[in-house]
Amino acid sequence: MVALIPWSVWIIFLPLLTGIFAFLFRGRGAQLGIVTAVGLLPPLIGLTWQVLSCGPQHYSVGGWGAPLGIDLYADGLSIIMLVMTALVGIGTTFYATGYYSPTGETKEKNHQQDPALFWSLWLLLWAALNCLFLSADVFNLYVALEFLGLSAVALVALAGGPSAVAAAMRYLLVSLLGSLSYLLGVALLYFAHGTLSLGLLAESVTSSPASFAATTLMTAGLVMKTALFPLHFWLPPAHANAPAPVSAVLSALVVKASFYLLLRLWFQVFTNTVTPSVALLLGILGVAAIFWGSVQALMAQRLKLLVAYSTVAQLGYIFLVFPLAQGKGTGFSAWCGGLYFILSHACAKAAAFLAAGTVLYGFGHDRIDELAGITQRLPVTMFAFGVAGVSLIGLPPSGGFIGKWLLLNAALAGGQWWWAIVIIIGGLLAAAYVFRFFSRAFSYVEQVPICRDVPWSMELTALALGLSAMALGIIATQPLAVMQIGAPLAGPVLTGGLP
Amino acid sequence: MNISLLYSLVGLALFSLGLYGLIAYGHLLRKILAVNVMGSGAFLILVALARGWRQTSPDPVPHAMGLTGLVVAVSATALALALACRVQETTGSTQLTEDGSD
Amino acid sequence: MRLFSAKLIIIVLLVALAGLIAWAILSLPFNGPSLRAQVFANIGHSGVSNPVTAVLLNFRGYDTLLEIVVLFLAVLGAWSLGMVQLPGPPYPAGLFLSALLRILLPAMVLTAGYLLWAGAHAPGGAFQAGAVLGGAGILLLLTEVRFASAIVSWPLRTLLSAGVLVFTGVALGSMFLGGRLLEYPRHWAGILILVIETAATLSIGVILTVLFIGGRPSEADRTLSVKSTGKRKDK
Amino acid sequence: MIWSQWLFDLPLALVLLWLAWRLLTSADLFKAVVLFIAFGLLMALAWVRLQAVDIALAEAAIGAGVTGALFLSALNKINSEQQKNDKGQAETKGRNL
Repeated sequence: MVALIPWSVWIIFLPLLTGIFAFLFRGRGAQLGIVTAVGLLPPLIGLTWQVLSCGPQHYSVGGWGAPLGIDLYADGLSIIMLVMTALVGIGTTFYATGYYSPTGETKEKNHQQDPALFWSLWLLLWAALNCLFLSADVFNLYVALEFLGLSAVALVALAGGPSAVAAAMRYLLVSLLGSLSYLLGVALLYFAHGTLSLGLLAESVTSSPASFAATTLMTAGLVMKTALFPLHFWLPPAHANAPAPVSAVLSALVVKASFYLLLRLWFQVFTNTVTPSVALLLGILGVAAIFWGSVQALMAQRLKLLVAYSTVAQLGYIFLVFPLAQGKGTGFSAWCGGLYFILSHACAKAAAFLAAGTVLYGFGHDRIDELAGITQRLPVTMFAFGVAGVSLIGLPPSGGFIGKWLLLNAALAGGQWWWAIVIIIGGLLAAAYVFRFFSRAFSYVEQVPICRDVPWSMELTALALGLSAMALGIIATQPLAVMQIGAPLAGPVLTGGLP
Repeated sequence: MNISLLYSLVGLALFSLGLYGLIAYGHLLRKILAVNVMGSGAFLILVALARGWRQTSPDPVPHAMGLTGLVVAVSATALALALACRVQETTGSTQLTEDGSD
Repeated sequence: MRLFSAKLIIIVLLVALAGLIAWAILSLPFNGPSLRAQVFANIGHSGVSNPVTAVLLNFRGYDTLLEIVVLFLAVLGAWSLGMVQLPGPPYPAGLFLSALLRILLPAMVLTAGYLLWAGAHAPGGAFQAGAVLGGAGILLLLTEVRFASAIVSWPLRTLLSAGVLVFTGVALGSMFLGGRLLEYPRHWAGILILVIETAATLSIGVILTVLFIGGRPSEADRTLSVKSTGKRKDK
Repeated sequence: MIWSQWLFDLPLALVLLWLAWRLLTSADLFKAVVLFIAFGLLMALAWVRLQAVDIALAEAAIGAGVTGALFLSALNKINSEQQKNDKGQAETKGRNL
């Protein structure tokens, strides 16, 4: 009986409904947020259990079935992304209950941000993410991308202020450009193959001019939305100027959504059209992103900007999956490494952004040079930032370490040692920008800056997310087992001697 | 040359023109106009090809997709215009500065 | 000089991209595979006879549901930019204009109603009808200040979200009745589609009108609304 | 079929392209918006030619009508704001002098 419940429908519609209710019943946003966070757990557990016990799940909306209707589809990859969304989402929700608390002094500092609109937009964004991760139809995915894009832009704009509004504007234009490029690719695929279903396209796409053009258009659009160097220019201002909970969600989840779609298309649909040279190009751009993002993070004057540039750098690593998967017998390892990296980066980056947001909330600014000694005021938050930093650098025993380790092994076993050098140097650069901030924050000063009261929910959620990034380094077997279900690549997981 | 091919190539030209306008011009209103032209081009390709090279009645699925796209486009345009007005109100400029990072 | 070369690079890249796409279009199969046959084979069960409406509200109804959410999001986005003070109407209705409006507005509402009704068997449907309704709303905003201030607070919020809520309600309701999500009970499909489209038309009309304001109407203007209750356009 | 193409479709296609080009390049933004509305109306004709009457109706109402109105109102706001700014700048300049 439990096996028959359409859990995926609930995973999409619960946040959709609560998002609209948050708009209708102003002032109930926080409660609706918590209802969503808690209420999503049973369907998520149910769906994960279904996928674990019976393999990938299909659901035909309207009962028509592909290709006439739209199918929902959940495999290991979807589950990983949904669980990641839920982890960060639950954290962000509890953080926001403090950040937007009506009793706090939020009004004076947080401009004129409207909590009701925040809750409505955030829950709808959550619904958009879940929609995207569960859809198996390329046009439905276009609508989901627009759904996600518009809610993300609105959330950035919510911060008010000249830089946030300008960042939102730029973000919207980039997002539209990316979606339209993707849409044209969808059109070409449809006219060449007569279907919009991912599964049917996977069977029919051969290397033809139409599928080659579709690959180019869709990859370009999605790469733009994922902010791969040199198309990253819109990300730092948008992520750095958004309200704290929004920054966390944008960096941890929203950019991963378009990357997820890229993974699906490249490894399931475009297997016959992508060439090693294009994969190599994405890898090289990834390397450039790692260096450029890290250097910019090293030079950033503001903490949130530092964290945002760190996202540019870390997104570079996940693009290494494409060239690494081309190696002989290393494909599955690269796949797992990339997914593990995405998962742990989500937790670590959300923790880092939430902690940075707490600093901004407490001290009223986030200029790194003036943050000496803040650890004396916000020890829990700084500890959370530290734990997140360990995962971002990729030190054991963090999730970031496992991700990098798998990528490293894939590089070495596939005879592509040059990527391994990049991964190691990237880790050193991350250490440099993380410690640059720590040397300020942990220094002892007599005159500690004044800090206003910070709700406990804000401090603890950042810590919890940081610790989950750590926990991912300890319980690696379960996520890896989930990643195997329905994976488009097969092969050993090259753990390189680690248990 | 038939009607389906003619209009799909016009759509392609509109898409490219819009893309060029979006990149080349600074004024936000112009950029938003360019995105709209780009979108019209994409929908035109979609619907022109749906007519098929010589079918008697066109395929309704791309029509539905085009209609959906049109509505999404008007939503995005409305949000973009509201943002553009707000950008001009807060920064006093109708363009985005090259480096908006700080 | 530098600017010139940058433009040149953009143009070269664009021409290459356009060439690639043109090549793809020209190489498409002459009468390629499509879903056309499937749509016409199943249209008898869809509850409507206009194939586009059948695709939009039945076969691919899930897309349309999300699309109405996107439209709704545009309002949330515009509102998150803060309050706007409603300016007076730029063209206050004089004698001639108000006489014209008295004819034009009911005609537009009628057109919207017709388009909505016709959508089941002929070109038309919720989006076209909603757009005409939105046009009527914008005309009212341009000429009648009290209308603008009348549309704040909860009735407005309900109207804005009615389309999504009714659509979601039907989608989930059909699931509870033993089908799948959006699997309308066979004989009810036509009626349910009309219900969804009616709610969607209202919502789209109001959403487009509100988007024209460009921001959240300031609540301070609400005092004016008492005077102009019968003037809501959706009646 | 062929004669109608040369008489109708080809000119329509060329005018669409010309309008798109003009609306992107014309120096006056108000003119650009008006051209955009004309572009939307002609697009509606193109949809009719492609037997997509549903989209033609939507384009006429949404594409040309509502979007055009949105553009005009945004242009109006931006212009009036700019005038305010210019006036403010002129005043401060006057004071400096």
